[in-house]
Amino acid sequence: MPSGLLSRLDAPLLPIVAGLLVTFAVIPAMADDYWLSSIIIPTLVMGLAGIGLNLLQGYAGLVSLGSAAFMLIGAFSAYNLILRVPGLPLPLVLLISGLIAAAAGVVFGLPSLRIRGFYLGASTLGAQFFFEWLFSNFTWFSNDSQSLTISAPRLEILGYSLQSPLGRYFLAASVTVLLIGLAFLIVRSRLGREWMAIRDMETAASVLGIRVARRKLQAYAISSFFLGVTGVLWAFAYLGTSDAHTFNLDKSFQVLFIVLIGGVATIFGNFLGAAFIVLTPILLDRVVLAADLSFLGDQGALTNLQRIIFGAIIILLLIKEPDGLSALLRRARQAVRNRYAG
Amino acid sequence: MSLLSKTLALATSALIAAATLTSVAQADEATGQQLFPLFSYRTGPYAPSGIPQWAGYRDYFNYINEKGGVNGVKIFVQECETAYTLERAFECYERYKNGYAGAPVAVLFTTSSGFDAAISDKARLDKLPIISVAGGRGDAVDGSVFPYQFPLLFDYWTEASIVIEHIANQAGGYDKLNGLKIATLYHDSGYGRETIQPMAILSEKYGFENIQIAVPHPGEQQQAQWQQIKRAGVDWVFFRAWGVMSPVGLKTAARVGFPADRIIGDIWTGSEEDARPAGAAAKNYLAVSVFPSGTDFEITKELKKNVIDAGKGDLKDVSKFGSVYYNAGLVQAIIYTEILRTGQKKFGNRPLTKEEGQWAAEHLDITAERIAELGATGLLSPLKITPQDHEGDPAAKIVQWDGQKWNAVTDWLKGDRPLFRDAIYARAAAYAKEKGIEPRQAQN
Amino acid sequence: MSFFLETLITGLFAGLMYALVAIGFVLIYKASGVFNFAQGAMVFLAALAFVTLVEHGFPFWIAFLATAALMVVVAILVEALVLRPLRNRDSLTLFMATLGLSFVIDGTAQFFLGTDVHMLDLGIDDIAEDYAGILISHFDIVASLIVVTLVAVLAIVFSKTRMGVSLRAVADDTLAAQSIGIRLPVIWRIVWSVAGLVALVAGLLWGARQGVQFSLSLITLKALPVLIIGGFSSIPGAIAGGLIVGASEALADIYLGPLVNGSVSTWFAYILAVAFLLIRPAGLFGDRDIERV
Amino acid sequence: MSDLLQLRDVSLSFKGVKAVNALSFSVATGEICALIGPNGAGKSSLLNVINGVYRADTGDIVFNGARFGAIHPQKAALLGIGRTFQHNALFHRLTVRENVLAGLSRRGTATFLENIFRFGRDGAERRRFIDRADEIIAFLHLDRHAETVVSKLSYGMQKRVDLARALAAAPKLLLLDEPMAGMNQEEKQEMSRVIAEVNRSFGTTIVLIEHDVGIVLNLASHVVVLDYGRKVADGTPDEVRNNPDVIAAYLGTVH
Repeated sequence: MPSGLLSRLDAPLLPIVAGLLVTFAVIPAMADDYWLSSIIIPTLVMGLAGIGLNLLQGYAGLVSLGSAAFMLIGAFSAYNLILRVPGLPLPLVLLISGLIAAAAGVVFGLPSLRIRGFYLGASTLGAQFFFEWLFSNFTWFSNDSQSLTISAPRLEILGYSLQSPLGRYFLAASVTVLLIGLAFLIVRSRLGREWMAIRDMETAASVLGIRVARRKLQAYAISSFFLGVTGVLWAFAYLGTSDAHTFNLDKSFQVLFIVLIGGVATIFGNFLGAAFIVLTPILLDRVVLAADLSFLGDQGALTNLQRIIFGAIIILLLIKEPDGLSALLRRARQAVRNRYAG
Repeated sequence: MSLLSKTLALATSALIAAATLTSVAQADEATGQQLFPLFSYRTGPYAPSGIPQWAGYRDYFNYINEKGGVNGVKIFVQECETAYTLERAFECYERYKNGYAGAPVAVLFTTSSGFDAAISDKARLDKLPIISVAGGRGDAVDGSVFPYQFPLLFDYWTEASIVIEHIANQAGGYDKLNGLKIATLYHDSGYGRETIQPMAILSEKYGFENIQIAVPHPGEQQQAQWQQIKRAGVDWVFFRAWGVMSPVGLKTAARVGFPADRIIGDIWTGSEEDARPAGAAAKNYLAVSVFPSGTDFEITKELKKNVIDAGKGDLKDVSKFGSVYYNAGLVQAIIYTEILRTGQKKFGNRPLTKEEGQWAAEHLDITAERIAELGATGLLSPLKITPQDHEGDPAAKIVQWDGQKWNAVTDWLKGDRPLFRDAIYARAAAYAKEKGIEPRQAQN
Repeated sequence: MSFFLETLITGLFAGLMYALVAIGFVLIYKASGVFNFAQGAMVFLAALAFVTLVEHGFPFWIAFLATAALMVVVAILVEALVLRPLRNRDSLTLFMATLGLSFVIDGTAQFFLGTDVHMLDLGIDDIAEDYAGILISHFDIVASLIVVTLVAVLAIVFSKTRMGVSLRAVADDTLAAQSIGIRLPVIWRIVWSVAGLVALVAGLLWGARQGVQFSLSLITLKALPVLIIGGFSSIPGAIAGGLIVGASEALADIYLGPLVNGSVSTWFAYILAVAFLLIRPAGLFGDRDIERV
Repeated sequence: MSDLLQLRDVSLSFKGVKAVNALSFSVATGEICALIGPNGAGKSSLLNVINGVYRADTGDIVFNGARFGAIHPQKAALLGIGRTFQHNALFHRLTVRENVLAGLSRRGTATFLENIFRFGRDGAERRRFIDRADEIIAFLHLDRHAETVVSKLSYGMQKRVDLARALAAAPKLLLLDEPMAGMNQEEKQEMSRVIAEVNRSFGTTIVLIEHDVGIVLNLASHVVVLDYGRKVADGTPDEVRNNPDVIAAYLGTVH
C-alpha cells in the first residue's frame, strides 16, 4: 500500500543506489540508439506524464481528460524561452516551463471547486481543445514557422551538448530521477496525506478543517508542473520536433491509460503503464511482421487488427487487474518469495 | 492460473518480446537489396488519400522486382503504418534511417508534408536525403540551404500562381483580377498554410482581394467557413483540403449555394477519392492536377497485365487502378527508381548509401526520351534536378470533375514561379540563420 | 440581420444533430451509469455497415434492418464481455473500458469493411433553398423531423411500456429495482441496443452529410459539451444542450472567429459548457445528489 | 456555567419537508449533551447544521461567543468544532495513524512548499503532529493498529478511529453522530467509558446522538429529545426520564 509508506519517511538506500546505477551506467552501456530513442526515452517521459496525472487523479482524486494540454504548454513555453531569452540555462528553462504549465493548471482547475466527477472530466477537455487551438492558431508561438512546428533548440548543459541519443537519454533520465524523488516527497508530505484524505472522503476532510479548495488547486498546479516538464522532454528529448497536435486528445488518453494500467496512486507503476503503451504497438507491429500475417490483409487491415487487440488488452486489464500492473508485479514478487521461503 | 505461472508467463512473453524486437532488427535477409521504407497511412482520417498511393508504389516496385530489380538490385519495401501521426512516423524513421535487415536506405520519401516538416531537422543531422514529391516546404528548393531536402516536381507556391493564372484566363486577362474576391480555404496545418505567403504576393501584384480561411483538422465540419465565403461574396475559392475535408467541403459548398465550378482544388484535393463521395455536389468542381488519372499509359497497361490481372496488386478495390492518387504513387515510384539508376551509373549497380542517394537525387535528370522508355509519356513531365534547384520545372493542368471522372480543361500551366524567387530564397536564408546553417557553395 | 438569422437557424439544426448523438449517451448513462465514449464508434460502425450493404445492392430497408440487428448483437456482446465483468467498478474504470471498446469497434469496422470514404445518399437533397431570404437546406428540415420523431418514439416507449418503466426504475434506484426482480443484464442489453439504434440513425444522417468514414467517430467529441450543458441523464437536457451548443457555436464561428483569425469550433462549445457548469454544476436538467453524511 | 453553544430558532428543510423546525437549545461548556429521538427526528441534520455541512434556512447559532447563520465546515473546524460521522467517513485507504494525522490538519502552519521540501516550519510541525497523533492513538488504545489501513479494521475499531481523528485537533466542541451504532452491549459500555474519559481528561464539550436510551441517560448530563424536527423535552436525564410527553411520545414505545 503506497499510502502505508507515508509513515516510513525515508526510502531504502540499496534499491535507490541500484536504480541509479542501472539508470546512469547499465542502460547507457547496453542500449543502442534505436532502443534509446524509440523505446527507453518515450517510456521514461510518458511514465513521468503518468506520475503527473496520478498525483492529481490517484492521490487527490480529481479527474482530468486534458493532461496533454499541459504538456503542450510546457513544450511551447520551453521553445519560446530558449528562443526569446538567450542564455537561459536548460534547467531553468525546464523549471519555468513547468511553472507556466502549473499556472495554467490552476486556472483550469478552478471548476473543480464546484464540479465533480465526469462533469469535471468532460470540462477538462476544454483545456485540451483550447490550448491545441491556441498554439496552432497564433503562429507567434511557433516563431511564425510556416509548418507550425517547433523544433528542438540546441540542448546543452554547461556547454555539453545533449543532441545525441545518449545525451537526450541523460537529459530525460536525470529529469525523471529528480521528479520521481519530488513525487515521493510530495506524497509523503502533509500535502500528499491531505490529498488522499480529500480523495477518500471530501466532506470529512472539509469537516476536519482541511483546506479543500486550496489543496485541489495545488494538486492541479503540481500535476500540471509535472506534465509541463514532461511536455518539454517529449517535444525535445524524444521527438526533436513537435506541433500542437502532437499533444492531442489521444495523448491525454494515453496518459490516462498509463495511470490505470500502471496502477492508481503509485509512482513506479506509471513506468510500467508507459512501457505498456510504448511497447505494445511496436511489438504488435513486429509480431505481425515476423509472423507474416499478410494473408489477413494489407498493412491497413493489420493496423486495425492491432487497434482491436490494443483495445481488447485494455479492457482485459481493467477487468482482470483492477489495481494495475504494479499490483500484479507486487503479487508475483510475493508469490515467488513465498515459494522460495517455504 | 497460479500467480507463479502468471509471473512466468509474463516473464516469458517479455523475453519473447525483447527477442522479437532484436532478432527482426538483426536478420540480414535483405542484403544486396535497396530498402524503401514506405511511411503509409492506411488508417485515420487521411487513409482514403493514402491507400491508392501506396498501391501505386507497391505495384510498380513489384513489377520492377519481377523484372529483376533496378539493374539487378531489388527494392525491399518495408511499410510502416503511421496513421498520419508524427509520433508513429518518428518511430518509423528511427527504425529505418540506418537501413534494415542488411539493406541500406538511399533516400527517404516522406509521403506527407507534415512528416516532411517534422523530419527535416533530424534528416539534416543524419544526412539522410528526404524527398517529397509535389509537397514539402516551398523554400527547400534552395539546395544550398537544404542539401538533404527535395520538394520534387511541384510546389504549392507555383500552384497558387497557376490557380491565379487560370482565374485570370477565365476572367479575360490578369488586368481583370483587380477587385475579384478570391478565398483560400485551407487545412490548418503546415501543408495548408504554405499558400498564405504566395497568395499575399499575388494579391499585391494583381489587386484581387485575398481572403484566407482556415479549417481545423481534420475538417469534418465547414458550415461556418462556407457561410462566411458566401456572405463575403467570394468569386473563386482555392480549396486546399486533404482527406475527409475535401468531400465535406464540396457538400457544404452546395448546401450554402456556392457553385462547384468556382472552386479550384489543390493537387491533393483533386482525386476521385475527394470528389466522388461528395456525389452531385462535386459536379463541375475544378482542381489543379500534376498526376493525370487514366489507365492507358504504356506503363499502366504493363502493370495491368503483369500485376493487377495476375492478382498481385495491392488494391482491394481494383476500380481505383489508374485513379489520380494511384498514379501519384506510381509517378513517385518511377522517380525513385530513376534516382537509383542515376546513382548506380556513378557508383555501380549495387544498393546505394544515403551519401550516394543524396548525390543521385541532386543529379536526377529524367528526359522526355527516358520517360518514353519508361512508358510514362503523358504521366510524367521531364524533371531535372541540380544542386541549386531541388524541384525541377513545375507545371500542372486544371482538370474538372464531370461526376464520373476528371477531364483536363487546360494544357500544362506554368504559373509565375520567378515572381516568388526572392521571397522563397529569403525564407530559406532566414531558416539558415535560425538553424545556424552555412549555405553550401555551388558545386557540381 | 437575415444572415444572422440564417446562421442561427443552421446552428440550431446542427444542434439537433448533436443532440441525436448525445441522446445515445444519455440512454446508456441513465441505465448503466456508464459514460460511453464508444458511442461515436458505434455511430461509425452503423453507418459503415449500412453503406456497405447498400453498395452491395441491398435495398434500403433490408440494409437498415440488418444493421439494426448488428447493433443489437454489439449490445449483447458489450453487455456480456465488458459490462458484466466490470460490474460494481468505479465510473472511471468503466469509462476507460469504453475507450478500449471504441478502439475495438472502429478497428473491427475498418478491418472488415475498409477505410474508404463512402458516399451515402438518402435521397434527400442537401441544397440550400430560399425561405423568405434565409437559405435553409431541405436536408436540415428532414433531419430535424427525424430527430423529433425519434425522441417522441423514445418518450412513448419509455413512459408506456413495461420495459420503459423498468428502465426508469433502474435509473432511479438500481438496488431497489433489482430487489423487485428487474434483471439488470436484460435492461443493459436493451438499452445498449436502443442506443445502437439511435447510433444507426445518427450514423445515417451524419454519414449522408459528411460521407461515411473514420472521422464520423469523432462526433463523440461534439456531443460531450452538449451533455455537460444538458446533464448526463436527461433527454430534454440533451436536446436543449444540443440547440444551445449548435447555435452558439455557429454564431461564435462567424462573429468571433474572424477576430481571432481562425475557427473557434474545436473549443468554443467546451468553454461555454464549463461556464455553464460553474453556474449549474449538474447541467441544465441533471439531478444533483444531496450528499449524505 | 456559560454556554458554549446556543441554537436559536434553527430551521432546515429538504425539498419542502421540514427536517428541523424552529429549534432552540443550549449546550453548557464541559457538559455531555445527548440528542435523542426516533429515526427521522432531525438529529443528524442538526449536527450537520452546527458544523456547516448543511445551511440552515433560518435561525442563528452562537458558538463560543461568535454568532453565525451559516458557516463553512472548514471554518467550523477552525473555530474548534470537531465531529464524527454516522456512516463510515474515514479515509479508508489510509492507515489509522494517517487518519489521525489528517485530523490534525487544521493545526498545520507550514506552507505546502515547506511540507514538500521539508524546510522551515515543516520539521517542528511533523514532530508535533506525530507526537500528538501517537498520544491520541495511545489514549484510545489503538496502538496495535496504528499502521493498519482502516478499511481492514472491524466496524467498532473504525468508530474508534473516527473518534481519534476528531479528537486529534483538540476541539472545544465534539459532535458525535451515533458513535455506538452497530455495537454490542459490551462495546457500547467501552465506548461510553471512552467518551466520558475524553470529556473528563480534555474538558471537551460533547454533543452526541445515540439511540440506546439506557446508555445515554447514564452518560449524558443534559438530554434533548427531538421528534419530527421539534424539541419535545430538554433537561437533565432525570427530568427527561420523568417527562410525561417523552414517556408518551418516545420512551414508552422503545424497549
